[in-house]
Parts: sequence; structure tokens; C-alpha cells
Amino acid sequence: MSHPGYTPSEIMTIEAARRLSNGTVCFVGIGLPSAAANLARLTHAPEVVLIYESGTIGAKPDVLPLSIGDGELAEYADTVVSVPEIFRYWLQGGRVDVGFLGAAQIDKFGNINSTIIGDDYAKPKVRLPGAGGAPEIASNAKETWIIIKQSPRTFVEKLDFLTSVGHYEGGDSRQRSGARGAGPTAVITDHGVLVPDPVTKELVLAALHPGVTEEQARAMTGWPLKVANQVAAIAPPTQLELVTLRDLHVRTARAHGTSSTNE
Amino acid sequence: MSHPGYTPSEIMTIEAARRLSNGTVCFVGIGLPSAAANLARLTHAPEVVLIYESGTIGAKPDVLPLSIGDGELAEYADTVVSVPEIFRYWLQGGRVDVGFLGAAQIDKFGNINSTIIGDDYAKPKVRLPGAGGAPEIASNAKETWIIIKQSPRTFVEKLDFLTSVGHYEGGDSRQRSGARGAGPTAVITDHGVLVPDPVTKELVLAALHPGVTEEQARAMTGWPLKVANQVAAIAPPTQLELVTLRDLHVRTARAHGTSSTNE
Amino acid sequence: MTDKIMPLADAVRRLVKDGQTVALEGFTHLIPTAAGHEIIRQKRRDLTLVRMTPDIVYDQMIGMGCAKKVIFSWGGNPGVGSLHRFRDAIQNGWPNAVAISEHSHADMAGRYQAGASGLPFSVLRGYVGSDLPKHNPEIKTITCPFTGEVLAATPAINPDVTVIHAQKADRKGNVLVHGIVGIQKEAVLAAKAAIVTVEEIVDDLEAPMNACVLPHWVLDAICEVPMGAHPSYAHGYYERDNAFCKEWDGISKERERFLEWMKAHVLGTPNHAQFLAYAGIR
Amino acid sequence: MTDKIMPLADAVRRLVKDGQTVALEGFTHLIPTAAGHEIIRQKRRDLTLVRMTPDIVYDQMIGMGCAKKVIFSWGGNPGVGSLHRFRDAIQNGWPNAVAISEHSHADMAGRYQAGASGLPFSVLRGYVGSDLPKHNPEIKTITCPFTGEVLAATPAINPDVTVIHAQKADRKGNVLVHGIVGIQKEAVLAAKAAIVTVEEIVDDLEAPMNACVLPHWVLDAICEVPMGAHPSYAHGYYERDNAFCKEWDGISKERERFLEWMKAHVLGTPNHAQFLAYAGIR
Repeated sequence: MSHPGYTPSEIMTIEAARRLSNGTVCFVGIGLPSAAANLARLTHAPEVVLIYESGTIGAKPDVLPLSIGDGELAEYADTVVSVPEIFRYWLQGGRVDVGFLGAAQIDKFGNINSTIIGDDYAKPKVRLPGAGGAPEIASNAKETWIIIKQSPRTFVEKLDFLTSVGHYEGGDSRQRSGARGAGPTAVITDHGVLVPDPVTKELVLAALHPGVTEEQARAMTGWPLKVANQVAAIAPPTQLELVTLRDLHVRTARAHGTSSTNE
Repeated sequence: MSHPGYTPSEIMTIEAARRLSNGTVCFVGIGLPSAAANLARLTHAPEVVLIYESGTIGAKPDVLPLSIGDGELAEYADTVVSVPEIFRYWLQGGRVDVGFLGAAQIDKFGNINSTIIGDDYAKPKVRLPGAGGAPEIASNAKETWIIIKQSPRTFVEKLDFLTSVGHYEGGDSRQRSGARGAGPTAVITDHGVLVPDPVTKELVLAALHPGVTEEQARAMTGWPLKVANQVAAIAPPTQLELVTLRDLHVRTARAHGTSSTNE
Repeated sequence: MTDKIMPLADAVRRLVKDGQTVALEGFTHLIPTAAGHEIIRQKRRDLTLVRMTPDIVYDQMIGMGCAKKVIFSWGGNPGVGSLHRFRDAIQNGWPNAVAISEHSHADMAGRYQAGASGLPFSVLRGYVGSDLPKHNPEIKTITCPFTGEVLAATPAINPDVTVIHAQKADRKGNVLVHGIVGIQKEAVLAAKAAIVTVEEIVDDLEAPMNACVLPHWVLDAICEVPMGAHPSYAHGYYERDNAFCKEWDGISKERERFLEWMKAHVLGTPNHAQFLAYAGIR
Repeated sequence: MTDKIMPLADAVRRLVKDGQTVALEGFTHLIPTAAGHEIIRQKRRDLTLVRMTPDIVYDQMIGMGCAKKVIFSWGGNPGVGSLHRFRDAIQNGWPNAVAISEHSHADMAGRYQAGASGLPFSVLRGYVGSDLPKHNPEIKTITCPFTGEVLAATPAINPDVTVIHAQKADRKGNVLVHGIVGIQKEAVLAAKAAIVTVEEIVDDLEAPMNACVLPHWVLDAICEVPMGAHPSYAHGYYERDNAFCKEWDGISKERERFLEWMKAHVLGTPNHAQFLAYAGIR
């Protein structure tokens, strides 16, 4: 990729943020989803409602949380409820518009793995942290977005473990499975954006970041990637977006004493 | 009955209060149970824990509540939780030592009716307020006490409606029914105290208030009342008990603008 | 200021329709009386009224013909006695026949929780030995897949509209409920639409971090109605009007006096402020 | 002053036994680290450790051989990465084989709720399409008796002992938990015994009316342990020690360095105050 004055991580965060409209209720995962959601809040969507699974509703952190339960999230929230309440009344109760997730692996139907790498659950090659709240976010939010960097190791033909359901086996299989909501409606990567085909539900490359080619995206996908007839060109970051995101990371680094990006 | 300087209502309240020991966790019904429980708290049991179904835990009302949700209960409580929480975590969760109930009718196994008078549920002679929390108090507290005035209309051979389970059909039928706790261990009346036979679980007259005779108690019972071999004589109210109870009623009347007894 | 803040009459007009399932909740504290009066003024009919503790305001709504069914767990005038209009409807079908679905408190609380939780049913340890399940087909059993224990199961409640009263809202429409919070959060979150009347609208809720706050985006209408819970109370604002509760026993005993009182006090006044003035309350 | 207020070492000695099911809870906030260290010092073995989010303190307990099984929903060092000791135990059985029972957050929360509610099982909409139930016999299904929907069901959690950390207790032993309250109330109420470490013991909790308060009579031991949650935080007292959390990654990576660190810092110090002093924390 060329070096256009911003990183792939930045454009992917910015593109994700752009999609979050004002007033949307977003159940936010830690890391990239949290960065994108807060960037949206600090730019075009001041009234976006951010919910973290630690029970913070309407969180307005001044710096990005390192963990899902940072005090920063509680301090400026509209209210702080218990963990069972956040999952029961707010997520399972159907109050969440967008569930915003990261993942270790994703397949072509937007199913995700955050449990193990390797084909033996009892003896994994790599033990990942596990499900957390992802299975219920994936099956209860009105729609889900997944933000993940593309590579043949993350975009796989077959997941080592299906932790959280996306469009399951494609077609109407998600609906038949009993999951609620529309499932993954966007997968935002460092290459562009994939959206499900309306019928087959297979992820299709629908937009590319500036300077990224279809071939690059294909090379970073572990299955034969379908490409939309019209691939949209994602606009480069505006000055406001870039400055706001970088300021956020600088503030975060200062507060946490860590490096200034979330990579 | 003679007029020994206190009313039958007073001695029954006082005798009920005496049985509540310091530190006991008591789920309190409104009316006579509440009067007795607070009398205990104001005399020998300052650390008794009073829970009202409105969600007030460790309530320490200065005057008796007229309703189960008076502000007085919240004001001095250790904590105030939601109604679902009080029933789920505190009552059903097994945290209550004594469930303290009133009733409209009781049968010889301590089952109680607070639903209807008459034999047709659809067309009752009298529609009573209904179950409230009594069915779950009766089946989840470690033991229950019932405070009720005796009369052939309240102490009946057969309930018009079984609202809340006592010893059910006697013997081990309560246990087999799936109810938890020991069920009614004392029925405190204006005549004395009835306790269940250890085997048959039929209520047996075990103690009489001063000046009350077995015959009077029998006449006020709608079934052939069994009497213990040794019927205990309940001590008359002490000066402290009587003064404390009357002060409580006077304070209550002043606060609520109502008559000074709970009859 | 959000456009969800509106007069109570507008909220009822927009959100409460004939034939709906409507819950006015408040566990002795914070009973939404003013909203009940407005529903009476607007002559809603055939409502299925849900409430753990039907008391004066439901007595009024039933007596004025708003209800076709009542789902409840305890119906009475607390500390006073019976609800005469409720009884007259059940026993004599006046002013119209009213069906009942009778539960226990823990069950009703659990049903609202299930509704708020997006679950179709609630499980409880209850009704053991009780006659209630014999008369209520909504009380079934369920078997634990681990222990084999048989427990009670009842369907979730999801009202078309829930109405509650609370102490205050901010200008965005976020609401603070304080004190005995009852079943209000669950009743609101279980509902398809929610109306909240509040004592006052303030710049800052000043809510403790773990207080019971309902964010504006789960509510459809927020209406400033001072003393909107009378004769119930609002912790921190005013006390329960016990004298009125006792008086209600007399007013409601006979059909004619009840109708006269309702016509003069509720139908004859355009809103709650005028009702309070007419009734000489505060 | 209640005799339930005691030194942490006494509480662990009296209440935590080999082979028990023990939950140390705290959702990122208020993690009972000092109590975990004391369990390590007293060399408890064969514990079934329950925790939604095993992190550093469980990494330490597992690495020091306290655990035979871990029941959890997310195991990691938040914002940093993996738990090396947890991974080493699962992948290589060092220092001993550790079984796992893996759930999702909503499931674990529901299981504690069921435990606190005296119910044998919890119901949730979850695990649809997920492989987790294939590897966990504790995840079953249940059918709604009203709608026929098939939902997930899992058994209640009722730990032998739950340990939490909170901001303060009063002299009777009543405890206030403030801020991100997590799953602590449920974990305590589900347990047969409960230990709470607190930042301080005060004359008056000054708890808001609807705050998360655990009354003394549901607790078995209350222990004053300032900074008892470090490197986690206690809202209103101190911040999370992010530097230490990062440092842990290096300390825990190799078995030898880990053991050395634990011997010097935890086994080599008699209590949490000495640990903090030795580690140069504040």
C-alpha cells in the first residue's frame, strides 16, 4: 500500500465511524470498535449512545478505555447498571441497534471465531480469550458490524471454531437458526468494506479504501472473494476526522501511559 | 373475655413480637405482622432485619406503614431494591428466615386464603384483594408465621380458595409438593398460639392468652380443634411492651391522620 | 429540548389506543394517577389493564368503563380496604364485564422481567399447592433440564404502552426514579411504548452513578405533571394523601356518587392542575 | 463492631477450603487481587475457579497450582493480551492439568442470577449457531411452554465461596459497591459463603437510597485491605495500574520468572500491605 498520510488502521477506524449515525444505540466492543464509535461521537454523531458490556449506558469517555470496565466509562455515562442487567434488559431485550465487534477469524458468511486457533478444542494451537459477550451481541443486536484486518489467517474458508453467529450457513439459515436481527451488515477492514449479498448472504467486497486494489483485497482473503459490480471508492480521511482520531489516541496514551495507537 | 387492661389485638401482637429474635430476617406483611415485627425491633430485637415486598431491606420505620410501599420504609432502610429483585434474590434466593403473613381464612394445615369468599371463583361472594406475595412467601421462607383473629369464619374446615400453601394436606405432603422451608411453625391468634403436630402437621392449640379458655378457642375454630397435652400460659404484656406498642400506634395515627389502632 | 417532552393529553392521544394492553405501574409509590385520569378523559375503551397492585386509579378507570380485562396480583385500597368499583365490575359486570387474570407478585414481577429481557416466559418457584393455576391457564410448569425439578412458568408481559410517574427528567428526556423503584424499569423496558409523567423537568438530573435512570431513547413521551402521583406520593416531593385514600372508600361505594365525583373532578377538568385545584389539593 | 470484620488471612483460613468452588468476581473494576494472593499464600489446591473474566489474579492462582478447573467466559489481560499461565495450564498442563468450562458473558451472568434467585437453571437467547454447546455439556436447550421457541438453558452457579472487593463497609459489616458493579451482588447472593475486602471501614456508608449495598447478614467476612484490587481499580480511590498490567505480560511469559516473581512478591510477603510495599506500589 502507498503511504497517503494515514495508516490502514486509521482509515478503517474512520470509515467505521462514518457509518454510525447520530442517535444510534451501539453496543461497543473494546479496541477498534470502541475507537471508531468514539470517533463518531466526537465528530458527526454527538448523540450516539454507546453501551459497554460492563454496564455503562451512554458512555462518553474522554480517552479510550483499555478495558471494557474502565472507570472513564462509568464517570460520564448516563447510568451504570449491573452486568446481568446490561445483557438481559438492554441487549437481549432488543434495545441495541448496532452490535460492534472485533474478531480473530471471520468466514465468508460473517461468522466469527474468538475462541481457539487449531482444530482440536481440547488441545488448541492458540488459546484465544474466548467468547465474552460476542455470541449474544451477534444474535441479539438489530444488526452487527465487524471490524477486522484482512489477511489469509483472519479471513478463512473455514473457522477453527464458530464462536458467534453471522449469516451462519448463508441464505436464510441465520433466520431459521433462531438468531434475531439482521446479522452482519458490514465488515470493515483495512482494505475496504464487505457487505452480505442480499440472497446468499456471502460477503461481497463493496468498497475499497483509497489506493487499495481488488487484487490486494483478494490476496488477503482466504476464500475466493466476490466483488460487487460497482465497488465504491471510500473517501480519504478529512482533516477533522484524522485530527480528532489522533487527538483521541494521544489523550489515551497520555492517560494510560501506553503507546499512542491501538495496534 | 375479660378486660385485663389490654385488647386481644394487643396481646396477639405482643406475643407475635416476642417470638421474633434479634438478627432474624423477617419478610413482613402489612398490618398485624408489621406491627408485631416493629414492636420486636423496638423492644428486645433491635437488630431484627425487616424486609417489605416493596424492596426495602432493613426497614426501620418510626411509624407503622399504611401500605407496603410507604416512604417511611425506604427512608431508614439499609437499602432499597426493585420489586423483582426482592422476590428473586432475597425471598426465592432463600435469604428469609421468617415469612410473616396475615390471611382472610386458614385451615387446619395452615393453608391460607386471601383470594375469594364463596365457592365460585368466577362469581365470588366477596372478592378479596388477592395473593400479593403470599404464595411465594409461604413456599420460600425458611418458616412462616401467620397472625389472624380466630372465628368460625376465618378458621375453616375447608378454604374457599387455597391461595398460599401451609402444610398442604398434612404429613409430608408439603415437602413432596416442592415447597421449600418448614411451612407454618406458628399461628398467632387473639386466643393463643397454634403449632403444627410434628407428624400430622395439623395445627394444635399450644398456648393461650391470659384469661382465654380452651373452650373459647374451640368455639372460634371451624374444625374440631386439637389441643396440646400441655397448653402453655402466655404471659400478660409487660409495661414496656404495652407502652411501646401504644406509643407506636399513637405516633402512627398522628402521622397518618387515622385512628390509633390497626383494627 | 427533545420533542418527546409534551403535554400529557398529547401523549395519551398519540400513544394510548382502544383495545391495547396498558400497564400503569408504581408500587404504592409514584402511581401515575394523572395519566390514568387523562385516559379516562379521553374515553379509552376495551383496555387490558396490567398492574401488580390495582388501587384507586384502576378503580376509577374500571368504573369509568375503560377496561375489558385486568391482569394483576393484588387489588385493594392499601390500608383502607376493598376497591368497590373493581369488585362491582368483577361481581356484577358494572359498567361492563371485566375479565381477570390473577397472579402472585413474584410471578408478575418475573413476567415483566421476561418481557424486558426479550424472553417469552418467566420461571419461578411458586404456586406450590395453590389453587391459582387451576383458574389461570397462563400458569404452566416447566422442568429443569439439569435437576428434573418442576417449576412454574408464565408468559412474558409486553404491554403496548407502559405509563409510570417519576421524580424528574432532564431536558433531553432522561428520567430519574428514586426511592421505592418497584417494577417501573422492567415495565417500561418490556413495553412497545412508554409514557413517563414527572414532577419536574430540570437542567441536571444529579443522579447517583448507580441510580435508576431511564434514558430518553427508551421513552416515547415525557410529561411534566406536578403532583401527578396524588394520592400516592413522590419521595422527596410530597407525602401520600392518606385522608383522600380513606375518603375514596366512601366516594366509590355507590355507583351514582362515584359517577358524580368522576364527572365533576376528572371529566369536568381539562387537566391535572385543574383537577388538583378543583379538588382543593395543595 | 461485628466479629465478621477480620484480617483477610483469617477469612481465607476459615472459609476457603481445598476442593471448593470459589468465585472471585469483579468486572475489570474492583477485582479482589489481595484475596487471590492470600489464597495462593495459604496454598489452596483443587479449586474450581469461577469468574466471567479470568485475568491477572487468576493467571497467578492457576500458575501457582490452586486450580483444577476454570469456569469462565473471557480469559485475557485486558488491553494487553493473553494470560500466559492460563494458556500454559490449558495447553501444556503446567503446573497441573486444568479443565475448562467455557460460556458466554450473558450466560455466566444468567447462571449467577439463577444461583442468587434459588433457581436451578437460567434461560437465555444465546449460542445460536455457536460451537460452544458442542464442547460444553452444561449448555442445553429448553422449550417455551407458551410459544414453542427453543432457548438455551444452563445450570445455576452456587459457589461455595464468593470473594469480592468493594469501596467501603460500615462497622456492622454492611458493604457499599459503587461504580461498575458488575456481577458482584449476584455472585455474593449465589454463594454459600462470602468474603468482601474493602478499601476502608467507615462509620457511615453514606449510600444513596438505591445504591448497591450488601447487608452484613449475607456476608461471612469483611476485611479492610487498602488497594486490595490493585492492579485493578476502586472507583473513587485509585486508578487502574496499566503499567503493571503490561509488565505482567513479561513476568508471566516464562515459568521460571513467573515463579520467582510470585515467590518474592506473594509467598515472600505476609499480607497485602507488605506486598504493596515490596512491589513499590504507591
